[in-house]
Amino acid sequence: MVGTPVLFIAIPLLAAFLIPLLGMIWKELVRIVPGLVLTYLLILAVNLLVHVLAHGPVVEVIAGWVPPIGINLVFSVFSGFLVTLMIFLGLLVWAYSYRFKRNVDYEPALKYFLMLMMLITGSVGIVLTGDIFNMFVFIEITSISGYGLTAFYKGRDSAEASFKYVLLGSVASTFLLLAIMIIYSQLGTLNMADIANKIHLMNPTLKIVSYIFFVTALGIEAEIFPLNGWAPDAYAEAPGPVGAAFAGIVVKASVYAIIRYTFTIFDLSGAFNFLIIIGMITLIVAETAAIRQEKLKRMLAYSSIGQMGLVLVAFGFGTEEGVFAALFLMLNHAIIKSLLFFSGSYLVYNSKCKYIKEVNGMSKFLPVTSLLFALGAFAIVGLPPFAGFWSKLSVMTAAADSNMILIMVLVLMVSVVELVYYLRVVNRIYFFKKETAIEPKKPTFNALVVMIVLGVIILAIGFYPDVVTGVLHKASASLMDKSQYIHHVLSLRQ
Amino acid sequence: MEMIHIIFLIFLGGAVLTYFSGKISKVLQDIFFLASVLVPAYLFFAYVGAGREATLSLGGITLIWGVNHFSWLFSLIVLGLGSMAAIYAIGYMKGKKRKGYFYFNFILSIMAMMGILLSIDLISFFIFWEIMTWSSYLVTIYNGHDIQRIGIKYFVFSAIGAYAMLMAIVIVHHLTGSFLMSSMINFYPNMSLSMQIWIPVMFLLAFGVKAAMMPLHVWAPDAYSNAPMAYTSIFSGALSKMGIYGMVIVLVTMINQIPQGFWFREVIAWLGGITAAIGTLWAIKQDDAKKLLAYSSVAQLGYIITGIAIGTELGMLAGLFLAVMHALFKGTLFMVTGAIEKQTGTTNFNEVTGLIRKMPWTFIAALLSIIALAGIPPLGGFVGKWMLYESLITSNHYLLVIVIFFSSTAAFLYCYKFLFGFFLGQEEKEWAHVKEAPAVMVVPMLIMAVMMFVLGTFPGIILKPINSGLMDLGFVDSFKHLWESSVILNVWGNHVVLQPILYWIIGIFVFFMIFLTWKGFKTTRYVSTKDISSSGEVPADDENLTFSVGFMQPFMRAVAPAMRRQIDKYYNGIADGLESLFEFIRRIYTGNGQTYTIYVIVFVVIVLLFKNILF
Amino acid sequence: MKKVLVILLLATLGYYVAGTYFDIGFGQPHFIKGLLPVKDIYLAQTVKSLKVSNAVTSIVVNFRGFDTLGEVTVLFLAVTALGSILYKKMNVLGERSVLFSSSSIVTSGSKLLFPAIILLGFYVFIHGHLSPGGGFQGGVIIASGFLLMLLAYENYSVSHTALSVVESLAGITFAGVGLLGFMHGGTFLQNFLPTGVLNHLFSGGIIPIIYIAVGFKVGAELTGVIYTVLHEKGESNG
Amino acid sequence: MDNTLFGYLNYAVYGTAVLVILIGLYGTMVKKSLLKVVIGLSVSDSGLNLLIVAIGYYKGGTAPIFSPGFLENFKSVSKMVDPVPQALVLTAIVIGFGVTAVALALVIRLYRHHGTLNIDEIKNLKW
Repeated sequence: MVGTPVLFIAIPLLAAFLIPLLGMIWKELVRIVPGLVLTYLLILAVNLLVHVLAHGPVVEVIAGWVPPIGINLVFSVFSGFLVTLMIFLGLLVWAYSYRFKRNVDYEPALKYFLMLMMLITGSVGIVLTGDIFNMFVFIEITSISGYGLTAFYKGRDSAEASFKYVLLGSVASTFLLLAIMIIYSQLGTLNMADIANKIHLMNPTLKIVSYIFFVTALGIEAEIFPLNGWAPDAYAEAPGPVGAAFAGIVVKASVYAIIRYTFTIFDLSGAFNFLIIIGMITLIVAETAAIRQEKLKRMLAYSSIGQMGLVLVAFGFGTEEGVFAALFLMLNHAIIKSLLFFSGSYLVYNSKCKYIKEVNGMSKFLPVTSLLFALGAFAIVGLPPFAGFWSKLSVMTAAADSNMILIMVLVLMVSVVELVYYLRVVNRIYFFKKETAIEPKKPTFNALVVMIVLGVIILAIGFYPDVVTGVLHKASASLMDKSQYIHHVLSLRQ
Repeated sequence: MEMIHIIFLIFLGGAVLTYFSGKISKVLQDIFFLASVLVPAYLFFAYVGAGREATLSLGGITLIWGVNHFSWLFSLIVLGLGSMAAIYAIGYMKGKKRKGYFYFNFILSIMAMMGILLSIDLISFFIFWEIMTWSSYLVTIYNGHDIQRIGIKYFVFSAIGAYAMLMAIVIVHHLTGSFLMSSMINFYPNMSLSMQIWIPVMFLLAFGVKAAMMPLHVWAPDAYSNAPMAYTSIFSGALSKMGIYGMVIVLVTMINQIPQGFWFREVIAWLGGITAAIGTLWAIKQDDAKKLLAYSSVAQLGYIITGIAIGTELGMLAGLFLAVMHALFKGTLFMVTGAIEKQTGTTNFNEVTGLIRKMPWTFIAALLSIIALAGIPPLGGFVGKWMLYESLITSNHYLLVIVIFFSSTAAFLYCYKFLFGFFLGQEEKEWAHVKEAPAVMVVPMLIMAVMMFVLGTFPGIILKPINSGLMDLGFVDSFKHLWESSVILNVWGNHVVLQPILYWIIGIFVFFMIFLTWKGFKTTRYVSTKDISSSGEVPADDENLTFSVGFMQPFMRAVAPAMRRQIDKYYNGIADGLESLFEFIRRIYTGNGQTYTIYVIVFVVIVLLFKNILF
Repeated sequence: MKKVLVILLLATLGYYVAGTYFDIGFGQPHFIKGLLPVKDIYLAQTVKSLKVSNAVTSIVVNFRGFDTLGEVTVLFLAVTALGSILYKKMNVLGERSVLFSSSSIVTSGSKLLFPAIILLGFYVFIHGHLSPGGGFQGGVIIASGFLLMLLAYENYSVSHTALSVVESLAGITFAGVGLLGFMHGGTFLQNFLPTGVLNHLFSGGIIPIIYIAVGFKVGAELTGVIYTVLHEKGESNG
Repeated sequence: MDNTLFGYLNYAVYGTAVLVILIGLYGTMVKKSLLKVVIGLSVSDSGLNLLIVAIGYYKGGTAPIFSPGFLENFKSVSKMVDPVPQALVLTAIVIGFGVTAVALALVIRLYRHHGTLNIDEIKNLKW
């Protein structure tokens, strides 16, 4: 027995409802239990992933009703890989934020860890679910946790950031529901595989309109360019680990959703080029906006947005190579950007405004953190022999094989921009004199361990990419094989 | 596991060990550092031969390393100069901060250069190319001076070049389905014309940046002068040769194969010539030895580029021979500068003078390398330059000859400035305490100086490997005695030597010089700089009357119009323009949530309006 | 200017959205012919296997019960987020700002109505599987009863601990019943109780249990929301 | 589409729902007061819910409840309105409530912090 996908949702929910009660027994439990849950889920995810790699996707039905009647969860190699990645990152975020701020009261701590756990659960749900309305519910779970976490700190402008997020999030859910209802009114089903099976019967205009609404709604969460106004603010104002969770978990889930719609559910041929266009615009605008930022976390946020644009571009090639490259990018981005957020948070820990110039000369006070930040910066701009290089190489190879010369030129030009602003920050950390009187804060032990683990992973992937490429190849093959997905879901019998 | 694997492992492990052993003991760190450069060098020359290939499979791509005669030639430069610079660095870095950081990047640079030379496939070529870039970048910003400008400029140029190369590599992979260099070369004649032109251009962009070719050279003076001198000697001496290495490969295996190649070669040769002229002019203007040598490096690389781009056998021979010589003499000169910096704390000609009696061995090394640089027989530089002129004239590039000749003559001016500014001239009291640099720094310089002399007299030592290297590349098909095409060389038994007649001329000249010096010594009187009066005015104490102040004013005035337009300024203009554009883009995010909502609606409406085109 | 732009944009958007839905058609079968919409299966199975008379309830709690679990979580998270956003360090709850106190008619009338409202709420969610209504509706009614009391009595207080215990227990019941089904029948939220007879109170298997839990949970959560917001002291620049 | 009264109703119901959504969006995008913005969100939610429920409606349909009299009359099943949109709208309402509650809490925080409800003055985070 390797466990089933539904436990990824049920266990955290049960724990979420239990935690307030447990907190009444011993206050420390509210911090510990989410970690235990995430550890359990990680073990489960790895087990399942190994099982799925050997035996093909696991489809789980809920409430005993087979698809398309009931809701189902699909743990294929593709979704399983993402789930494992997300839970792993979630565990790291939890470990990092354990005692991130020492003086946080019991109540906020309870709420913080609850919302963090639900943020992860919601994202996992988005990836696992096989039902478009269920996905909407999980998106809302993720969003509301996101709103709460963004506004977690008092005294800053976090409420403002969170309000923008709420505003755009509501618009997103409006469009999402409009799109879902168009699909439902035509096909009479909400199951993804069933829809994918029948989508060719739909009136093309309705199909296109609903696809547009889907992309708009999910694009708001996935930070596509004109829709991502909330993202820099939310990243910058949320607690440091939450920024990492946004970049590494939430956005991944939303991108997954867009990809699932584009690759599996809809059969629009123009959708791939559309992804390339919006991804390219996102990449260019975000990376160029990042270079002029004055605040560290805002810069990281824009960089993260840009990377997601690149992921969309890579998916937009529509080839298996492109998917592989995109997945590799997602993996690297999740790991590296988390490291950058983690170490960056400590570099500007006690500063009020988190200006980039406040990292000047921090290497003397926080040598390990600075080194890891530099490692992350080198890795994310794709310098060999760090992890980012291999994903960049695979993106380029995929682009060349799709004959997208212009895309390659643009992506590489943007990479130069990215290089410049990351190097500027690293130079500041190492070679500038400290200007402000802000006291640097030493990272806590668990935070240090988390950062070092991430650094080691970056080096490991960089020096030996084969540790992940095997899984990634299988995952991309599993995404490309649409009929297999439909078959696996719909062949279940009562 | 092949020897090449072991070599790379020693480099890598050595770099890490060196870095961390600094926490335990400084001496241990030095030992580790030396070992991790010298041991692989020994292993390479002792055990690695042509034909053996080492492979490593990473991420579904097979990386293949092996050595041929051509890369062996450049390995000689890298490892030879690298070992010398490593020994020198022990002395140079003594007592400096961030020692581990410097050593780490030094070793990685050597490793990366070796990796580039040994790469048979394009991916490992690119990987090592990038490692070389960032490790040299990290050393460039070592002293933290103006790094946001100098360091970033270097990295941006390198990155643009490297990304162009990456594009070429993946396009080649798309066309041939393989990352092997040989399959690219074999497929090249079958490509479409535009690809036949674009792929070499993209490669040359990368190589041109590293070789400081004309419009791409602006990073070089700053980066060369900013890095610690122990590193600059390999930076300018060996690292820039990686650009030359790549250029030769591209020129020989690709551009020579197509009829349009002629124009390619002309353009590159001219760019090389212009680089040489510009570099020389700017070098004369400098008051800082580091800057002077940096510009001089740019100029010398210009000669080399011209030589290899001419395309005749003699030109190629001249270019490669000059490349080896440049590594020797420019490496030595940077070491000399480093020694002076170490002992006096400055490298400004206007401050340091009269060190000849304080640092005699350094002076001898400087003298020999200056002679080599200026191309005066019997040192190696002469042979190279002679062959270059000869090849240019025989291939009817008369205008180019004039340019090269002009810059090489003008180069005497800065050579003189370097020699006179530091070593000759009056002794200042300020430098009375200066001592000779430690032996660990002097010995490498002297070894290299002797090498220059040996190579000048027996150029065959290098010419023969060049010949077989070019044969491996397919530039010459059988063992031709390339040197026979030059009138300056003579075959003497098994050796290739300089024409003996030259030695007679030199001998008479040297005798005459010694005679004059001897005569001069008798009447020499040592006075301070201030011991002069001009038009009855006695100079004040704070007046700087060092020889090199205002050096060559009339000449500089004459060439001023040519130097007014700095390419640097154009690049800065582009960068500033881009930054303001980016600032404008940033303003899209107005900070008002309602505006963002409007963006969403605008997005939806636009997509809806164009839905028939998009889908 | 901005307004005109927005109106133009919205008009275009409206044109497309309305056009799309006009294409779908109102009040007539709009499913593509030849497909079996899931609603037919739902309607058939509601009676056949679940013995639940309210089809909406059977969909909400059983067929799409997973959505409802998520929905309950959303509510739970909203309360959590609310508490986190409005959390203040020193005094957890501020003084209520009261403009004028209620008259005795209001207070005694509210007291009179309160049990009735609560009772109605209970009725609505207990009979969720038989008649229109259900856990959410019942919960809201209960919360409105508490709202009435809070409005009438300026110092009426609800135990925060009690609310959170109810909330948690109800949530645990929902998830726990789901997991019991998982242990019992192999799938999450699977019915493992006898379904009984259609239109009887004790029918529908686990559906009433879940709906009662949802009712308690929604009631507690909404009351919590009201209570937190009411006690938010209006100090500016805090 | 037939030209009966019902044909016009077709336009009327969907049209109203879409109009309500648009009015809500207009409020969100143009009104300066934060409260009005939140109200706008709420209004557009309502319009959306109306739209969803309207999709499930069939001409002359009955509530999807099998009350005792209905039991054997299986013909009536086909007369029932679609229960799925109703179930979905229940979820949508609850989620809308949650979002509105969070939004209002944020408005309270913002008012506490800035002392104003004007959205143009709350622009500390930009560029």
